[in-house]
Amino acid sequence: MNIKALFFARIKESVNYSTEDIALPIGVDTVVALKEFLAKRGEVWADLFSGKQVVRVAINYELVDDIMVLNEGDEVAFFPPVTGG
Amino acid sequence: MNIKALFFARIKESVNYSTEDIALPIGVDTVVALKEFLAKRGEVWADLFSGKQVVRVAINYELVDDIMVLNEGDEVAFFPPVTGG
Amino acid sequence: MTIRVQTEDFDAGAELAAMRVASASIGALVNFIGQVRDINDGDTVSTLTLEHYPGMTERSLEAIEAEAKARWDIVSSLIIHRVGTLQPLDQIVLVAVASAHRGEAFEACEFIMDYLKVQAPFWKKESTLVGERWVEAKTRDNDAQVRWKSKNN
Amino acid sequence: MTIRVQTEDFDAGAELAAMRVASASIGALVNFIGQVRDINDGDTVSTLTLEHYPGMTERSLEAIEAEAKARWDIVSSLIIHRVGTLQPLDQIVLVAVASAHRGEAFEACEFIMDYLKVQAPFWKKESTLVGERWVEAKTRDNDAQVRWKSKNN
Repeated sequence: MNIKALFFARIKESVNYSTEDIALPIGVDTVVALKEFLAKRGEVWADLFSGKQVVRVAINYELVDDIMVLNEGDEVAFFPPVTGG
Repeated sequence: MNIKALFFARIKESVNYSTEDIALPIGVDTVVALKEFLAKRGEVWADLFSGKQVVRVAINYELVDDIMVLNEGDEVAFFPPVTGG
Repeated sequence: MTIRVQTEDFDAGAELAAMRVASASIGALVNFIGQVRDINDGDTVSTLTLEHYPGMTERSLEAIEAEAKARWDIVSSLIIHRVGTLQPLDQIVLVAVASAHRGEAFEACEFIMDYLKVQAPFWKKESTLVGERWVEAKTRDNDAQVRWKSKNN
Repeated sequence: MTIRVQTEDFDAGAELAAMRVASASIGALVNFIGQVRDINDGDTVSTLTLEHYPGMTERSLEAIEAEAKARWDIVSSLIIHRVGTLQPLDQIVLVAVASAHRGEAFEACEFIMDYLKVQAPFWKKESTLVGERWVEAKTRDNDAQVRWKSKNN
């Protein structure tokens, strides 16, 4: 399954880019599985995605919980808690 | 005891004037006694001050209850519930 | 803490801008602007005339502002209330509260409006197609004020 | 129901006046103006930079406005939020709600702000004398949103 990942704010600075097209292995089909997959990429990624930090996720512009299922072509955004207003 | 009475809004229109210096008989020394005193002036006054209508009272610019005691020279204002804002 | 009771209109934008830029400790400016509606209780309103009790009005508004300042951590507040004869779409009142954070400004601004509605000596008379009439006080305005008595801050 | 996300400043007075005179059924206009403070968490702030998620930001604000309109009887609403680099005393956000009576306008305006604070994808980075830093989300903003879930209207 192919998704488009977006990173914002502190997370964008940590991973050092804002957009990435990712081909997911079979079995990585939920937000929680995707976070586990990303956490294996190295220290920076493990810090972000292994549960130590609060990382919010939006799929196709909608905030979602970690149990949400992914679909082909989804735009999946990762960002810290928002601070507008 | 001498007081200055002021009337506002609907009450001013009913009694047909806005200000009156009143010399109160001995014994008329509270708001409730003053209302009873005024209610005896005739039908218009009885309608206003015998309890059928809500009449708010301020003494020297402060909203007061009917049990408030009057003092020489007080400015006593009578008005309907306020409707500003 | 500013209070003005006046017949003239006011420039809400200019008032708010002046209040806001007066201090960079202000993060939040909440305000209420009231205007004359064209229909009240089902009848078309042509004019609305506001009477007040000069001398008491200012003291009453000052007391309400002082109470708001005692209850909440606010930087500044402003109350402008018009009197005289107004028409639909005319501004009646501006109540503005500035504070560091929004929670205090929202609460204090609504508190001032709720108390103004039941304590400040203003009376409205409206002219409609069915004649002139005094506007009746609303039960909901009393309810709105009473709820603050049970609130802790 | 208007939403604008922009780098340019806005004229709050002109926006509010246009919204107010659009209908004589409006009796109440409540609004919140947020500005950049010069001190945050004890440090002097020289600039504040707002990043957002284009595409999601507008949808998020539209959903919040729609929810406010479903909950309260309001005539119109407006959200203007700036992005980019701002300085102390710069305006950040304007949220305005117009309704016949003040209760609805106060509640809906605060509701929109409380939801915007925790749902709309904006992030603030401030530049201070001790360097650049991302502004941390506040627990009190979550608390402010959560209380609406138990409120009945």
